[in-house]
Amino acid sequence: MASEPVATTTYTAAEMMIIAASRSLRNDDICFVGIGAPSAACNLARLTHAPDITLIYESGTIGTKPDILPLSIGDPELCETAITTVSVPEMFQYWLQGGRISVGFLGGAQIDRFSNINSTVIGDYAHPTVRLPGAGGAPEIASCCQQIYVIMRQNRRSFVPQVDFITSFGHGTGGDARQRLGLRTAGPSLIVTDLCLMRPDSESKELIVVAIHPGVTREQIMEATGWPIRFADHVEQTPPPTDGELTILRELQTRTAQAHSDEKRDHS
Amino acid sequence: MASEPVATTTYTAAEMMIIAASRSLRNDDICFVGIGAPSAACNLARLTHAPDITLIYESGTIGTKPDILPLSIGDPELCETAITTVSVPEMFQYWLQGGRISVGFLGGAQIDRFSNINSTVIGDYAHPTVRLPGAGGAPEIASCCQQIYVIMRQNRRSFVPQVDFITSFGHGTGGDARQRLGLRTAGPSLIVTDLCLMRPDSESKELIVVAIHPGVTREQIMEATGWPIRFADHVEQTPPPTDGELTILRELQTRTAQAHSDEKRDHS
Amino acid sequence: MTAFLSLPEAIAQYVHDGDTVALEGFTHLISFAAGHEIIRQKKSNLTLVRMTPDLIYDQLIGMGCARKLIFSWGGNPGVGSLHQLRDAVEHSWPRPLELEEHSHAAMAHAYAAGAAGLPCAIFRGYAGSDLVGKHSNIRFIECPFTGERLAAVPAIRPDVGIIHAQRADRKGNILIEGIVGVQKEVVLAATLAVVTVEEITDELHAPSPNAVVLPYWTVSAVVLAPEGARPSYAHGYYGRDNAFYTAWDTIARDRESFLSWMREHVLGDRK
Amino acid sequence: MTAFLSLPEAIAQYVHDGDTVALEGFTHLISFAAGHEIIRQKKSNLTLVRMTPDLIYDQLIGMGCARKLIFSWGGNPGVGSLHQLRDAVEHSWPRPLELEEHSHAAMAHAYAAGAAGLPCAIFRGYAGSDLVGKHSNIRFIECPFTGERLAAVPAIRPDVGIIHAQRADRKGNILIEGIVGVQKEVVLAATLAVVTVEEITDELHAPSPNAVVLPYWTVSAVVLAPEGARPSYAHGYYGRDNAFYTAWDTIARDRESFLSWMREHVLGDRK
Repeated sequence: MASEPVATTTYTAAEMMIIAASRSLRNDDICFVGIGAPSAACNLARLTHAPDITLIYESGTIGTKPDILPLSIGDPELCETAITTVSVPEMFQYWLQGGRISVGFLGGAQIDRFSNINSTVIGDYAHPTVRLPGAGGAPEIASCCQQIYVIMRQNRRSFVPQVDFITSFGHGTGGDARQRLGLRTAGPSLIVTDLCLMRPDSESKELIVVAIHPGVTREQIMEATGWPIRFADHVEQTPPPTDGELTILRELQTRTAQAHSDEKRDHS
Repeated sequence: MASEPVATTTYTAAEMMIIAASRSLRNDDICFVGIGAPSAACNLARLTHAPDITLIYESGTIGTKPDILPLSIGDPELCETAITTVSVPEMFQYWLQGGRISVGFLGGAQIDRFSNINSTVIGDYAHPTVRLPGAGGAPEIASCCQQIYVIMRQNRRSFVPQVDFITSFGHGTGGDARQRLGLRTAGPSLIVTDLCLMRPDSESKELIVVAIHPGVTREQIMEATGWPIRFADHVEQTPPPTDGELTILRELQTRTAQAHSDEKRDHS
Repeated sequence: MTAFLSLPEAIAQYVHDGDTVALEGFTHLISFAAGHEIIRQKKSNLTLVRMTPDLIYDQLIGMGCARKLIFSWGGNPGVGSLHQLRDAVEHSWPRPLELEEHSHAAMAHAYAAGAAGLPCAIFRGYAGSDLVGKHSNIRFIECPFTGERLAAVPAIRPDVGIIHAQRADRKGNILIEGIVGVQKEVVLAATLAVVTVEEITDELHAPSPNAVVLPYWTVSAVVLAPEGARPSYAHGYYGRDNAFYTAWDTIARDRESFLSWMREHVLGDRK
Repeated sequence: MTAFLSLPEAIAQYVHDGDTVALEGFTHLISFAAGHEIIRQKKSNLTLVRMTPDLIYDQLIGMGCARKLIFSWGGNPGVGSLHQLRDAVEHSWPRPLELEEHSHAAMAHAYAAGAAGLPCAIFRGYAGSDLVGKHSNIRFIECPFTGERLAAVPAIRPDVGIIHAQRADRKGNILIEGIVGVQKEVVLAATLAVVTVEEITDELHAPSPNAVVLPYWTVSAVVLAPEGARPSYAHGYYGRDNAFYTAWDTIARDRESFLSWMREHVLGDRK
């Protein structure tokens, strides 16, 4: 199955990001999975240290084990390998809102220092510079899952002092903003980027760098963040990808690329 | 299949009641069916003049065609012969409340001159003389179906001036009581008893006898009604059961009795 | 995550005196075996929740396990009354029974709200019914768009939900088929859930991708209890014992014959 | 009760200028054939409803059929933007497009409320989101039991609902399998419903008593349209053409290449 030999020292920042995210997941997690990097991270976790992890996609597929990464949130593999597929109203009513999900994975176009996320517009809502796809499941994923992990590439366009539009409420203006809104869930508790890991400060809820990926400097992180980013008292270094993690991730991505380029692949 | 020869002139009042009720149903009706006489009437209609009628039981069975009458609202036959079986929340949400049902069939312990129905208690609610089974689906069947047919044996204990307890709202205190409650459905439009057929007066909504079963007198009906019952200007005579109707009904009931007396009948 | 337990272990571990317990099964897959074990373990002061109390609640009530009943139709289907339920309501025997009475629509919506993590359900219901005002759990709200008056009931959230199902696989995933009632909802709405099953198999063999399946992590305990629904039935396994439902009318009509039947058929089963 | 029509007949008969139309299918069973026929028949001023607009709505918008879009996620899944949708919103080309934007949870609840005959749905949603206040269809109520603030959205009730499904039997009963999305809800919520199917068979062959089936009397018209979901897919029939979804990004990025593709592949199909 191995597509190419893997040299331990060679990996991309994107690979480090996905691998770091995958490590945050536990074998008994019930994950609400988004398309793209979250899906890669969740399936990598399933194929490495968390074989029993439950992956749920908002299309209604519960306990799915796709052999390739889906392009859409409802690719055939998801249903074919799920233990059950429910309707979309049931998914949002009983499973997400019902409080069944331990970890929701979100991405977005912008995130701010209190982990509020924008996936709606860049610029003014009525006259946007860029019209993004919009909310999808994100606002209620952000409020209903026990905790939220965010996975995003880090730069000054994406990590901004204040998002142009709060699609998904993180920690608002910080502190007990979630409790004041009546939310009982933890909200964003981990941000995984291609440079580092951040967690909200336990009191202020402002994001703090808690681990830095190998080869990345504090200066790079500060430069890639739109506000004066703080570092934890004891910042760890993210362990580099293992051969096993890299091999399994690359095989998964190779299988995926091949499958998605085959036109009209037949699943009947 | 015929269990015994049928003499045209010999039939019971209960048979006349079920047959008269069955005739009120149309081939394109979507019926919400209760256990007992309603179930017998609906299935008789299906086995005679209305082969395409859709029968729905509140257990979730849609488009069912049982060969024997179910004892309970959820007997195995109902699911085995249905075109689909949905959950009970879906039944009450999408199918009943969704306004999909053309005719709901109700019975009860008491009915009054404005077709309000009691199936909860005889006497005071807190200290009842008789504790009846209760509402079940009836209150919302009464409000959500396009119209309601009631089937009940007629006597002074059951046809009362005022019910002890309104389980299912019929026409309240008459007139536009339903509209004043915001109801958009017709409510009870036909009462079938073992003596006659009644319909609400188009204005006052008080029940009026519109047809009398063969051999029954006006005096009998007056005696069996707890209020001064009115008769339509032109009261029809209910046509007696045909040989076909009687044969099919009796065969159905014979099959049913046999099946229900077989202990632990296996449906696997 | 899911424990595989014996029936006595599961009831001892998950059902406690004073709990709110819902044994569901809408005229199908009724948890008779679990109910009988509750009786044998002499659980008391239970608030019992069930749309259609059926014979098993008649037995639990008659044996004095319940202090309150939340229900919507309390009869012997197609036969008549539940005599032990009536005796409790009409004569406080063997002890008084508080009633919280609803319609099916209300309870179905309330179970769905419980499963959906909502505090209440809204629906078009109870119009003109005298059930309104008999307890404080039927209220009304206005639709914020149309102004229409809608009924509201609180979500049902039992301490323990108990259902019977066709089968489990070895991880504890559950398959339910046929008349599925509120089986999924009660498991998702309850704090703890016990599922008795006809069989435990290596693979679940769900017949369709959209089969009614409860993942193992929604279930606290799985109990192998073949024929655990008799005299109710299990679609695909065995039929409903309608003759027994009819016979129960006579058994339960009299206190002595009821107790004698319980002693012989339920209490005598073990120990 | 159910009409069996050709696709041109069904669209001509059931979709009118100015209608509110929902073509659904949550990343599966998307009604491409029906959408293309709407474009060919030059329907205009439509209010289009759909959780995930996808390529078919990009095409309808780019061809000028829509005046308003009610949606919750408007991208090309896993690929990026819907460029025609963006062009309409950012540059009013080919015409301005009014947006009523929701979350998935809101629209899923709103479809369910439509199917359930309710005027609105309540849910735990929109907490702290700037989507609140962008239009008048997100409001809040208080739970009459707990006082908790709950979001409310009006029920979705399209004039016409259009879905693609696996098959129909000769009476018009419909079987839907796999990712069933809001297929059942949109048919039940809509005043009229058109269902295109892969095949029409003598028997429905539902794989389980609990399969997702729409009875014929819920459907206005059934249309035989094999491969009617391509480049989306039909579980059990054919797979998703992910390569085309990726290629669409280039096709739709430019007005001329978009129009040229539409002329060749959609408008040229007939007449």
